Amino acid sequence: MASSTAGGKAALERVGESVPFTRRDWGLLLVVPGVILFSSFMLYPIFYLFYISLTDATFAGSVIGGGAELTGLDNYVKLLTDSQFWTSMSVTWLFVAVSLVIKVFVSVGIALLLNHARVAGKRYMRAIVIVPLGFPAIFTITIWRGMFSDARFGVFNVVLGRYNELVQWIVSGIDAAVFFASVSAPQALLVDIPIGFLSGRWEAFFAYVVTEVWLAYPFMVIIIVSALQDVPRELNEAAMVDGAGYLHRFVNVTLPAIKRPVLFASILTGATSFQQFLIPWVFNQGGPARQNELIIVYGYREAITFNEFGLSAAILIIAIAFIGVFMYFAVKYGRLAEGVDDS
Amino acid sequence: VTTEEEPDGAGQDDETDPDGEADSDDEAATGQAMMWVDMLEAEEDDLEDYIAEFEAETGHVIDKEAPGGELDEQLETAIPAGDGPDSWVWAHDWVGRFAVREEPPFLYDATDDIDVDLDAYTGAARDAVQFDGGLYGLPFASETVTLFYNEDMVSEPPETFDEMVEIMNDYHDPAAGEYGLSYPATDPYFASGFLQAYGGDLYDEGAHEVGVDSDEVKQGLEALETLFDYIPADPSYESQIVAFADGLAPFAINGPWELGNLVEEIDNLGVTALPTVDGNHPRTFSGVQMFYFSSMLADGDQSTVDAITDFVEWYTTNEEVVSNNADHHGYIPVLEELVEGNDLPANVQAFAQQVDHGVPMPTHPNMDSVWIPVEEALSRVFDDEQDRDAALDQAAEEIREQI
Amino acid sequence: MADVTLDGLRKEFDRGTIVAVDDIDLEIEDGEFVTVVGPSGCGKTTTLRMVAGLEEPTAGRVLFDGEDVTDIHAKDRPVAMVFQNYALYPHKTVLENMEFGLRMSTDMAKEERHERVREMAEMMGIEELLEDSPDELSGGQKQRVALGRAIVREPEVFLFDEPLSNLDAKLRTEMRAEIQKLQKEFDVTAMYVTHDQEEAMTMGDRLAILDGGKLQQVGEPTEVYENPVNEFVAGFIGSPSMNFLEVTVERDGSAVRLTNRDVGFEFELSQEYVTGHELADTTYTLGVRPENIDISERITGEETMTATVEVVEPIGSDNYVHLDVTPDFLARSDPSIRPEPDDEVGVDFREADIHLFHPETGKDVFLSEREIEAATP
Amino acid sequence: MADVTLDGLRKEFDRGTIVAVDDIDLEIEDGEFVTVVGPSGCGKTTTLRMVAGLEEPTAGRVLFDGEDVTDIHAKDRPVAMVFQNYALYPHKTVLENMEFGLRMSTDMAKEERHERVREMAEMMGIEELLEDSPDELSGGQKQRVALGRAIVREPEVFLFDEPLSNLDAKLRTEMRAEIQKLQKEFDVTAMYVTHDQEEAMTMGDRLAILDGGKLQQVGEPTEVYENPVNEFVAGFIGSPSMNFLEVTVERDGSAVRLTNRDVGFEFELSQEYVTGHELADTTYTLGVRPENIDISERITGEETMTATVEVVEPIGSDNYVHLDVTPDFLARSDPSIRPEPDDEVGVDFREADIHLFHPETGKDVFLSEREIEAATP
Amino acid sequence: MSAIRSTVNLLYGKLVHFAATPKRFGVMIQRTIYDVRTGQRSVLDVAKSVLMTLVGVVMLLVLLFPLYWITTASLAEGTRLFNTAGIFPDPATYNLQAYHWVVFESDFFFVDGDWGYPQLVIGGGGLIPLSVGWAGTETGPGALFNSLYIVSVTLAAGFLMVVPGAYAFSRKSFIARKRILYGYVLFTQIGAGLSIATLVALYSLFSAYGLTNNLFILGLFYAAGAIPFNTWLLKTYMDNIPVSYEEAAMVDGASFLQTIREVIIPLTKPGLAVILIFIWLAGWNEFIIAQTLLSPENYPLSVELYNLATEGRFQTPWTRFAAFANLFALPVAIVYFMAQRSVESGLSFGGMEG
Ligand SMILES: Nc1ncnc2c1ncn2[C@@H]1O[C@H](COP(=O)(O)OP(=O)(O)OP(=O)(O)O)[C@@H](O)[C@H]1O
Ligand SMILES: Nc1ncnc2c1ncn2[C@@H]1O[C@H](COP(=O)(O)OP(=O)(O)OP(=O)(O)O)[C@@H](O)[C@H]1O
Ligand SMILES: [Mg+2]
Ligand SMILES: [Mg+2]
Repeated sequence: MASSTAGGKAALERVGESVPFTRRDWGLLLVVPGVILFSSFMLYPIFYLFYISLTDATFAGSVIGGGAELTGLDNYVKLLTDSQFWTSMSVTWLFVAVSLVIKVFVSVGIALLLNHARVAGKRYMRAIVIVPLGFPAIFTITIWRGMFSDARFGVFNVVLGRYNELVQWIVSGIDAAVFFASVSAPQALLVDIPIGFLSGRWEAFFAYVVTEVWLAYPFMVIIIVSALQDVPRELNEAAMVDGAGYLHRFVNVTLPAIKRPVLFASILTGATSFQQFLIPWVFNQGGPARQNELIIVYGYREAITFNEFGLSAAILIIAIAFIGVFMYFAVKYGRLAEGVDDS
Repeated sequence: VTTEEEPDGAGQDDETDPDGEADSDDEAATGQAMMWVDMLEAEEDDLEDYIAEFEAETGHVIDKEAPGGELDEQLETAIPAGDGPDSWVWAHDWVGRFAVREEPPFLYDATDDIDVDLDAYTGAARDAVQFDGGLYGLPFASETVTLFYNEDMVSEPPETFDEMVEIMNDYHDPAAGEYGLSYPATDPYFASGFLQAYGGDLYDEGAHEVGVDSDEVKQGLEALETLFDYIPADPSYESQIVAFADGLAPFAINGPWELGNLVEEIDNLGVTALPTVDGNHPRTFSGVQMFYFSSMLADGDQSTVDAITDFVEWYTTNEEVVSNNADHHGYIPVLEELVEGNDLPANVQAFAQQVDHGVPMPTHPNMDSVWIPVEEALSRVFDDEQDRDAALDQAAEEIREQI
Repeated sequence: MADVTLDGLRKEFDRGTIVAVDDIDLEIEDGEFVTVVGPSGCGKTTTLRMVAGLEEPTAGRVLFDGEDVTDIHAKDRPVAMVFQNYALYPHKTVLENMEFGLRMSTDMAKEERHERVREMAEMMGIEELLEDSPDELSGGQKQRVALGRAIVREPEVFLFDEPLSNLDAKLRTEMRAEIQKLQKEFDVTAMYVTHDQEEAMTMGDRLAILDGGKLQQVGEPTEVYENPVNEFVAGFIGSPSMNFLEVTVERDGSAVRLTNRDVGFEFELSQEYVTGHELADTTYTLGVRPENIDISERITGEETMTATVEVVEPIGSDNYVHLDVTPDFLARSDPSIRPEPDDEVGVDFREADIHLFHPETGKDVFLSEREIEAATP
Repeated sequence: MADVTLDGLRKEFDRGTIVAVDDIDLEIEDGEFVTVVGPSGCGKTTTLRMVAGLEEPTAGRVLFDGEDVTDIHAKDRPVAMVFQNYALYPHKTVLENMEFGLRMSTDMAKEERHERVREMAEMMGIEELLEDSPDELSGGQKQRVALGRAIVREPEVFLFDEPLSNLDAKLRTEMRAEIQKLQKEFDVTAMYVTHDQEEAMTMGDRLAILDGGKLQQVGEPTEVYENPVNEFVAGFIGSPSMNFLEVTVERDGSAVRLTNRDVGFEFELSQEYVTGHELADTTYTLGVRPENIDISERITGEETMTATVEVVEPIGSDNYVHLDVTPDFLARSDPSIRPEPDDEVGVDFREADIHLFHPETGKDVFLSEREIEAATP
Repeated sequence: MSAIRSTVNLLYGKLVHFAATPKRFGVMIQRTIYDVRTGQRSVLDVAKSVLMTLVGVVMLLVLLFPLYWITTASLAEGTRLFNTAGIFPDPATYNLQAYHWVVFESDFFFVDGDWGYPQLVIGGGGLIPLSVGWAGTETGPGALFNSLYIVSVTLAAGFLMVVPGAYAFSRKSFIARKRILYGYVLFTQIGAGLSIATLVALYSLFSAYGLTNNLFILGLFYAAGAIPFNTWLLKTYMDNIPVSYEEAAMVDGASFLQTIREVIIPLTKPGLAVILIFIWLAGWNEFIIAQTLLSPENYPLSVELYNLATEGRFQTPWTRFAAFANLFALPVAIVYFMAQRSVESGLSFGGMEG
């Protein structure tokens, strides 16, 4: 018995030596099912998409029906010479950058407030402030479209109207008080309503950004709040004893301590912004005049509206590549994969 | 989501049973067909009742489903995959676009399967359901935009453009929140009547020519510009309809789908044809609601083809159905007999008149490239960013580039 | 350089349910090094934080050079503080850490600041570390940087909150000497908190012993060691701890004997002692330090008592002999005396080395009232 | 109850670039208490983990009672381990923590397990804590629970990895005695890792000193203290540390003198010593322990050398006198000897107390080869 | 059963705690007044706190305005969303018709709101000759059940893949570990937009393998998309749990599986709570793919919601849409509500600061 097990073991070891998989590697077995599932539902379609991008597929039917022919890199060449592609790329990056900057400021502000010693009921506020996370994006985005409605009776236009009234009221108050001079509301202070939020290029862009910020802030706030709670109190006190006032303490102690989590959240939400589809699509389908077509919308529209499936696939492959590159650098320089190296 | 009732009540995972083997040995083969719709709730409810009536009469089975979302996108993926419906309901503007599809085809030419005489339908409707000699469906209603007015404010509906302007002048006072007109005037579909009033065509289907920059259209835009001054300062649909619905404007230009809502909000609602411009009737685009025949029928059983064609023929030619639809949903009949007959409800009558003056929306695929440039041109003119000639020239150029 | 006065300082937490610091009066002279010592939770940190301005006193005042600073914000007090876990800014280099205080509290030019930091770093032997970030440093180096950071600002008052407790024994001894040397060199007033009585003993000019938020005794280390005013101080100061034994006063004519029959203890006090102090006929706690206990391996019958050896711990320079008199009764003997466990040995000590603590007040009855007064402010 | 043998145990990390443990041979007898001591990173924890089965040796074997257990999984070895941070399961109560091992490794009924745990808890004085969760406990209580958890399983080998390093000084002393008592009571073989030499000295039957993964010396505490085989051990064991001084061998006829002109040091070896050992004409490191240095406040001219006092640290029972001979040159003197800083004092010591370490090997030349052999297995 | 009971208890406790908020608020005010009276706090000090708290409240109001607005709208079925009278509907018109519509007319619970009652059916096909049928309804269960089915599959598959994977990444070293993990990190964010990007490709693949209109496969698909991010998140969390707990268990004689059950899982709870929510949301909220792959009788809630949004020709039926969405978000809100503490601590990346 003993000898046979020993023999079996030796044989096993011999087999073991021939494959690069040793007893220590059994952890791989725990990972493999996930990798397989992920690959078959995520990676495989990407490869397939890449294949489509090399064909002349025109509409969905030619993809599904198999009527497309390989055309090499034609689609990519076509794409790179299409001005709409460049418009789309630049507006996408602009959208990512602008919304990210605002997101960071807003979220840090909220998080600071919700972590401030003087705010009573912080825990409740923290629970409430992230409520938007619980609603489906299609719902909240549709609401925002309603809020940004071009309609003069849309929420923002009404609010701006109230603002105008307020300005005029104040000015007339001043006018009444300063009776020897006649004062009228300076035009610079008044807003020209209604603003067509969804029909002007920059107005629409602004609306996208606001909505994107609103969608992303809960996640950022949770992460920043957690980070703030981890800032050692002693560091703040050390700075206090060192003679630093609130602002200096914020810059020198708080900010550096939350830098990594903020960076982390920024990378994640930045990558999501890059793939934002619903906001432009629901708001005005990337309009007006395709000026705000974020990259995924562009790809989607090429496929669905213009029946350029091959081209659409090429766009999306490029978008995926961009995200990949973005994540790669983010991971590398943001040290996101820090945990990767230690075991 | 509506499914045919299931004996076991599970309601899942049972698909159309296209051949209906069990039934085939009964008498004259009854078939089963699937139809997709995207309608308002009330419309859908009525349709369901009619289907039940039809099923009871014939023994055919019609599965009606509402896939939701954008119907054309659903079709784009479902038909090539072989999961598409046998028929669907939509306006006629997709006929051209789908008829040109090959490999796989999207539509089914039912010329040989249809028993009704096409002359039973109005000329416009007849044209709408055919493309390049193929018959791709049957029409059951048409729609277009026309003039609504508030009888409390307007005693006599205007016949001419000038009369209308006169009345609007009485009411238009934006500072007090009152306006002359509710009109999503930069939407080409809504604006088409005035733009084409002088005989110009945005897109000439016969000659395959873009007419956006023709002199006639430019002239039409001049009239439209007059109306721009009387509508709330932003031309979006919601802004516009609210002004009329809240009783703050004497006129609205809109379609029959608003009839139901507006009747509830305006006590004395009147509807009439659009007033003449320089003696010309505005030529609004009209849409023809139709049942499409899907390419699914080509591979399917003859019984399925029979089921769907029988139903569509029955539905589109049944006077009771058609006049009921006209009463309840403002559907403008396209059945020659009824249109002639003059016993339509007054409101529908007005729409029918306007359809008469109008032109069917072009169904050619090129039309897809026309809408957005024109809308943007109108917006630029509305915002005083560009004068009308330049705007239309630019739009025409953009369209030609895309085509 | 300032003298620091704590005047009736008191701190309550949670609406008075916790009294962390209870009316402390303490005067620290200019340039003096005072260590504050006491068991965990006795209020040391709280006291220090009130001096730094990080905690607002519930009552009482803090004065620097006679000036009331109680209402002055931490950032405006001329103090520097070294924290238990160093509290180095993790994202700043050593140089930046050290110049931060200067940058905040002075308007020195950058070069000047760097100059100062560099000088200080040289003095502390950390000049090669200036460009490193704190997490590249070892514990001792971190400690040095924290010290340097505090000193470079030339504060008038220097506060330490258990700065060495995270270091290992060797480093601790080293850093202790360094801190003392620096303090003397800069001649700055220092307040040093620790729970380690050995540290407190070796470092301070004076020792302040806290317990339960109350100041127990203030004095020079040897003074406190030799004349603890009460049982708490006696037990707390000194390592290994003082041995305690319940004794009863028995009078036999003019002779007064302290006895504990349970362990066979009997000790006759000399006349001199008896007349010098007032003894009630009650139970006292007798205290005697391990090093004052003589152990004889041969029993002569002359000794105060005999006891059985439990364990002998050799620590090289001495042996700790655990005796079964009370739990933890310990004698410290010469390494040459090495009884085996279970041996019976003789136990002796001199009258001058014993302390007698009152059962209720805990005060040492052998100290005069005057002596106690002087030692407990 | 088992004896434990480490046979040529070796552990490499990162493909051999780090040799954490370097061919260690060690035999621990049944019921023996061996402490493993050494500076941080010397491989103590790694050694212990190999004994526990948590780490696979690169080479060598671990034997329990002569039986090779190297390939046996940790869960099947009859060992219990107390971790540095206690590793109490935070989501389980104290009772559940303590019964966990029993539940896993035996098929005792629930009542029986609880019975056992309750008995153990009573013994350790933690019976009231059984329903508490670990984060409600103080450090000492946690330590007790961790101990209890380990003992209740009645393991044959008991492993401790710096179990006391998170406790404060007082508690540490207390827990030390407790661990020793328990170990004796259960008569279980124990291996105790610490970097604190005092802990190692007082606790173990024997001491194993590690440095750089290599075993330096194994022996009884006093033996190691008195006869360290090399400079490392000499410097590491004993607190305060041994003083070291570079000396040169000077021969003057048959007289041999050790000198260091820089500090005015001159010491003549007796003939006996000179003949007993072989001395090369080179530089040696002379070592002498602080307590073996005699300080005389009056200088007579007879002394080995004179030195200036830097600081005097009174620790109550003794005074530490820092001298300016080398940095950290320390003498431990009677409390009665209290020179002032900057005083010039005489420094003396006995020939028997000095150690001479070879400049290259670091070995004590006064020990015979045989003695060294015996001490370093 | 006990799991259900403890969940209910937890929920109950939370509700009680929540209900007692006004009382705690009162106590806080009383204490403040006491403190001011006894001079422990100055009026200025209190004023500062009140001011800061007010700033917080105002901020919340601004941030949550859209939800508030739409909720008021959902209470005013029968009026237009935009009207000339103002932003909010006239409170006089408030009614619950929209909710009534969702419950009793829409497909939310039952197709066409036709409620019935559950019934155990003995016999029938399948592996187990027992199935839950539905009686008294002509139409059958609605979108909620489809959603729950999808989410169950997603959660089950997700946990089955994510938890062991994260554990292996955190604790084991094996070949290709670094590469796979790196790949996962790269792919954490590609999921969301990717599904839209690959929509048609997906459809054609699914239809080629006959996997369209299959709720189970769809659930798996969502799980697949959630794997990289959640594995990585959980791994980060596990990294901060000292290994010594497992080692202690091992030395205590626990086998691998026992260690997992007794030590790892309980210690990882907050992390598990976080991925529970994320994986849940992955399956619960997605609608684009669901709509493409499923046929109408299998639509989950998210698709129904989307269809509602696009139902009108020129306008959204806002009131019903809002009512539907509010009910739709309710389960997520409940889950989150119960797990809030865990989620907050589970998302604090111990290794992230500095
Ligand atoms: N912010 C606080 N809130 C409530 N109680 C506190 C607070 N800070 C300290 N305490 C309590 O005050 C008492 C004294 O605490 P302090 O930190 O001053 O003790 P310490 O002597 O520094 O102890 P240690 O040696 O453990 O650091 C303790 O009972 C502590 O629990
Ligand atoms: N898993 C590992 N991978 C790589 N190197 C390791 C690992 N574990 C330990 N080492 C290295 O092996 C050496 C010995 O480590 P070990 O933990 O045994 O030291 P130690 O004596 O216990 O130190 P300490 O007193 O700090 O606990 C160190 O240099 C350490 O860096
Ligand atoms: Mg403290
Ligand atoms: Mg270690």
